[in-house]
Amino acid sequence: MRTESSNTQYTMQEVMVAVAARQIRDGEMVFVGMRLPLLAFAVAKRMHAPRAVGLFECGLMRDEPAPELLYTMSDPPNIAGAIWSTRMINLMGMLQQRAVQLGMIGGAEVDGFGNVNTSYIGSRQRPTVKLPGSGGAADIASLAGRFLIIMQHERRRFKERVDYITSPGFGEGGDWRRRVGLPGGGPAAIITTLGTLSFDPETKEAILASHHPGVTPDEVCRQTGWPLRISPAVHETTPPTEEELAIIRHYDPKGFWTRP
Amino acid sequence: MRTESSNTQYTMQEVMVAVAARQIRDGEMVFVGMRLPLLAFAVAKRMHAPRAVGLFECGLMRDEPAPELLYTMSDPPNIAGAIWSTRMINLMGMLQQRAVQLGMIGGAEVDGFGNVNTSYIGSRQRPTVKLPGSGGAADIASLAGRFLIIMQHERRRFKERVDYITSPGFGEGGDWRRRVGLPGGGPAAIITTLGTLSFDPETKEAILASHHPGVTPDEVCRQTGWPLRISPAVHETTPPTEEELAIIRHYDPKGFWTRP
Amino acid sequence: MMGKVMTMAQAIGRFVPDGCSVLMGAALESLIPFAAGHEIIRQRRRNLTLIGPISDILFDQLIGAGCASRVTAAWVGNVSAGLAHNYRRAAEANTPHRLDIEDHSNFTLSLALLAGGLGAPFIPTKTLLGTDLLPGSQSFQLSSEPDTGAPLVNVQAITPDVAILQVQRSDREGNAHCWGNLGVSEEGGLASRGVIIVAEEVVSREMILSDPNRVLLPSAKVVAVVHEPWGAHPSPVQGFYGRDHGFYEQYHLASRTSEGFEQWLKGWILDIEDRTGYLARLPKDRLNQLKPSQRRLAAPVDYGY
Amino acid sequence: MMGKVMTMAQAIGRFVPDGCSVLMGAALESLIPFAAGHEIIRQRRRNLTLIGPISDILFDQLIGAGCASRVTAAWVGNVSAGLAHNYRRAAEANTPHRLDIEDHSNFTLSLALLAGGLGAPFIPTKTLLGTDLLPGSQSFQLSSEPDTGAPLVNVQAITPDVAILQVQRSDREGNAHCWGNLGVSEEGGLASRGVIIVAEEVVSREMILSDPNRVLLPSAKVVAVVHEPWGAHPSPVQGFYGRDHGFYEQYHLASRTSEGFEQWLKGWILDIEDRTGYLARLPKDRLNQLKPSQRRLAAPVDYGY
Repeated sequence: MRTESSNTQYTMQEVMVAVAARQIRDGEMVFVGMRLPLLAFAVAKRMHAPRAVGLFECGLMRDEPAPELLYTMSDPPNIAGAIWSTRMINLMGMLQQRAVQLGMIGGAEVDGFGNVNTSYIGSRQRPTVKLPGSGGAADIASLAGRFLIIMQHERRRFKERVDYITSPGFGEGGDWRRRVGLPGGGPAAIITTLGTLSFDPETKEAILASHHPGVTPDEVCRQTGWPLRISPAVHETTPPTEEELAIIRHYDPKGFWTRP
Repeated sequence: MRTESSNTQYTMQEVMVAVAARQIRDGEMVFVGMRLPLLAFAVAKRMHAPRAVGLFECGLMRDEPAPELLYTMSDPPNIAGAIWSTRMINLMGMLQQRAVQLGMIGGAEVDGFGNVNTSYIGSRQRPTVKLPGSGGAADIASLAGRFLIIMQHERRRFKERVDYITSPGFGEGGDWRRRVGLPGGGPAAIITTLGTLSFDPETKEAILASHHPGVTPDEVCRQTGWPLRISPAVHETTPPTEEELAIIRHYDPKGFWTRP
Repeated sequence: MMGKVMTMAQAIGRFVPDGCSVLMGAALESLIPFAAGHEIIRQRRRNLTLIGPISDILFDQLIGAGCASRVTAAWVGNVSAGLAHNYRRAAEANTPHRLDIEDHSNFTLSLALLAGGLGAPFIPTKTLLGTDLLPGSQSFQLSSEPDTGAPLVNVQAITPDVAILQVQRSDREGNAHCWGNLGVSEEGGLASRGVIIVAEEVVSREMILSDPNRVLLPSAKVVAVVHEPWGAHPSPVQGFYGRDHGFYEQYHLASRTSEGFEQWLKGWILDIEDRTGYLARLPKDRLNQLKPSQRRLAAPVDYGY
Repeated sequence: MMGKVMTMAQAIGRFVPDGCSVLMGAALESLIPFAAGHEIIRQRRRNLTLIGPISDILFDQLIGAGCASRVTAAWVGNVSAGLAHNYRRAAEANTPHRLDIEDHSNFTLSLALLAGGLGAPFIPTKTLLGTDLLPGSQSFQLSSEPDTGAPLVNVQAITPDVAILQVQRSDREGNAHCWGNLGVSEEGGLASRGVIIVAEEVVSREMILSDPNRVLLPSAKVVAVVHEPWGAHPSPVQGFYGRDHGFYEQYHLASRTSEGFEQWLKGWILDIEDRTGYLARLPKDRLNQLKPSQRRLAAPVDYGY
């Protein structure tokens, strides 16, 4: 499922990795989640954020990406060469101390205020689908300076209101986070298989900021379960550069995470 | 200042070490304080409590006494060969978990309910003497299953009421500890340069249980700042045995702690 | 006096009774005590409360085998392959039976265990405010900062009956060295009433005491030491073996249906006597492939004086 | 860009301004950063808040030199020799000037720093109930368990401006190895806004990264790395030197009077330019006597895969 665009072939997962990587600023402390974020951290380090530091909730901190593909964050190549191998609570403590500028999480369902469900689809008592749960995602969403949501874009996943808030976005919008007492800044973007959504600074509604190459704004709206606002500045997502792709494929040569 | 008794010469500090050591039961976890308790732990391990474990608040746990005299608990011989070298809070956590059966503390002032002052003599605002403070003693007194107070016996130190409670004994007596919410069992004995005091199980008053060789009950009472009750079973303290003395002098050959 | 060193069957038989709460998978995706979990299944334990941050298919196996009536966790799934099918069936359809789920996040679970080890009733935090994990949960109490009135979540202490911790090496008393990401291994062990140490190697007391800062927790907590090489397979043990990713994938496929899981269970656990049998069933050369291709020794450290 | 490696004078000059709160002596009787404390005195810092569990004469020196207006500690004295004379003079007679004392126990100070590092407002405990440390203290709030009404003490978080931590070895970025009893080194470093690492040896990044479990805290916290051999003298550094007991005794005698202390201060700190001068003033052969007589190497650990 590769898309042709300009001269380069790439997958939507590769677009997502590149977009996520560009959100990492140099020198930032980044709480790196599973799967695509593992690659986004590596791309950012090699491209524009050489001084970024990655925190892995299993108890690791790295200032260099692991030299090979990680299937999980506790894989041996992630431990060897870490700058700190420690207890989970130390990293979570840094998150609550507001020392972590950026976190990345996945999700099964998201709504128009960036609230994420990874727990129960349907009722809690008798769910239609029992999802794995929070892991560290709810902590990242609660406490990180800002966070990215990285998801498959499908209408059934992009719901007006999620069945269950696992990882808090902007709740009911406006100043909800402040009212409930959440210290973190909330979601900065939803990076999907179709485009990138950002948030209205006032109302905290999700807004279509860019659509990926080969995808129209209309298609994005059709795959979204609420009337999605489109930014006046909406544009096509800058596709991954050759350099970005080279890094992604260096780390994931067989496309375990990027060629689903 | 040695005392002749039976055929053996020993100091009052050596008596105190032996008496304290005998309070350590086999298999117990013991929070070992500074100075004489360091020696008492070694004596107990060699004599009757081979399976006792010593906890040192600086962050060490040992199941063998250090091979040489310790001036402080962080001295290198106490670290090498420890069974755990860790953070202070882990040992304090075990104390609060009620996993520690016995602790030993010193003191500058004590009263008839076993409350210890190591903070302020006179008023807090303008003390006559500023003492060093709690260290870990208040924690041991609050949380250990039971604890020993090891002190110089002088009338100015044995006061009807201490100026300041640093390490809580039985407060005002009776069920005071329960009322204020302290989980530990309180003091088991005050081991002094003149004798040993235990506590009335009901009223929690200190009672003279034994007077050291060469000391009369009367002398103990004269050096105590309140009318000291004397146990009907009062007796002369069993002096340190040759074996106990040999161990003490093996660890403190120059009498740094035991020949003041 | 019987020592602490015993077989896995003895350790599980004596220290993991029906109805107890057991902490496993404390190091997250590494050092998962699969051999212990499999023995729990073989001994047909019932009504266990499983406690762990994430479990990467171990809890799924225990749930599918009917051992658990309650799970206290932040995440239950298959990290590299997807959802946990038995967990889903239990939550969605009470298959094989009803399962109570006490939802945590990784932070709150580690705070709960930290509180347990400190003997503190709770630790306050600001994580999870506004989320659906809070309402109706026994794990959390809403509170507020005395000064500012700002909302707080008081995370209640957890004190498991027993923790099963996989380590690289231990002496016969349970003085153990463990390295790599620690997750909640230390907090979990300290919070638990007893600890079963599962060790790749049983070594001398002298070796362990040569490096007391590497010791995981006090051996006074340890009730059993099980020498079980490859006891964490398919999860990795730094310095000993890597992660068997394919095994997770195969389990994911096999456990899609109850029937498929039953068959997997029979083949990999029930029809097998112990870990030796399990290892023998792995494809030839699999273990060799997982062994380290390179040594990476830690720089020397001198405790001399 | 200036790196993190700098002289002690530079580190204290830049990161320990007048009026700041500074954590020292985190490892209790070992690894006390005396060289850093002496430089603070030489630079005549004023109105510092000194934070540490016990300080074994370092705080006494800083108080006597007039650097501190506040002490937050569990114990201030001379562990092997007795009371702290300058501390007494300050508390009893406002000499050299008034000193505010915030009394802690070792447990509450470690809980306060733990809370600081966790970003938690407080941690509840049952220690100190009924004691005179509680009334009127800003460090503690009386509270009660929501369920049972049982009394609790909420220990308020402490977040020092800077922690000064002595370690055995560090790389140039502040990735540091530390061994021996840790006291509150980890909690204290994580709670502080910045950390000054004082290292016996500055070593390669590769050496530190060969053993990431031995790393004390994230180098992102470290603002300065000072290479200062013998920087902890007269306190011990495992593997490097033992404790100079006689030095503590001599200080105890010298500091009995204000005049005696002034003379000590002049001789050992003010009239000396830096640590090299201090070491040169020690009796011949003293350093040799304190050096380890035997190596005790930790057993090898393999991070290979």
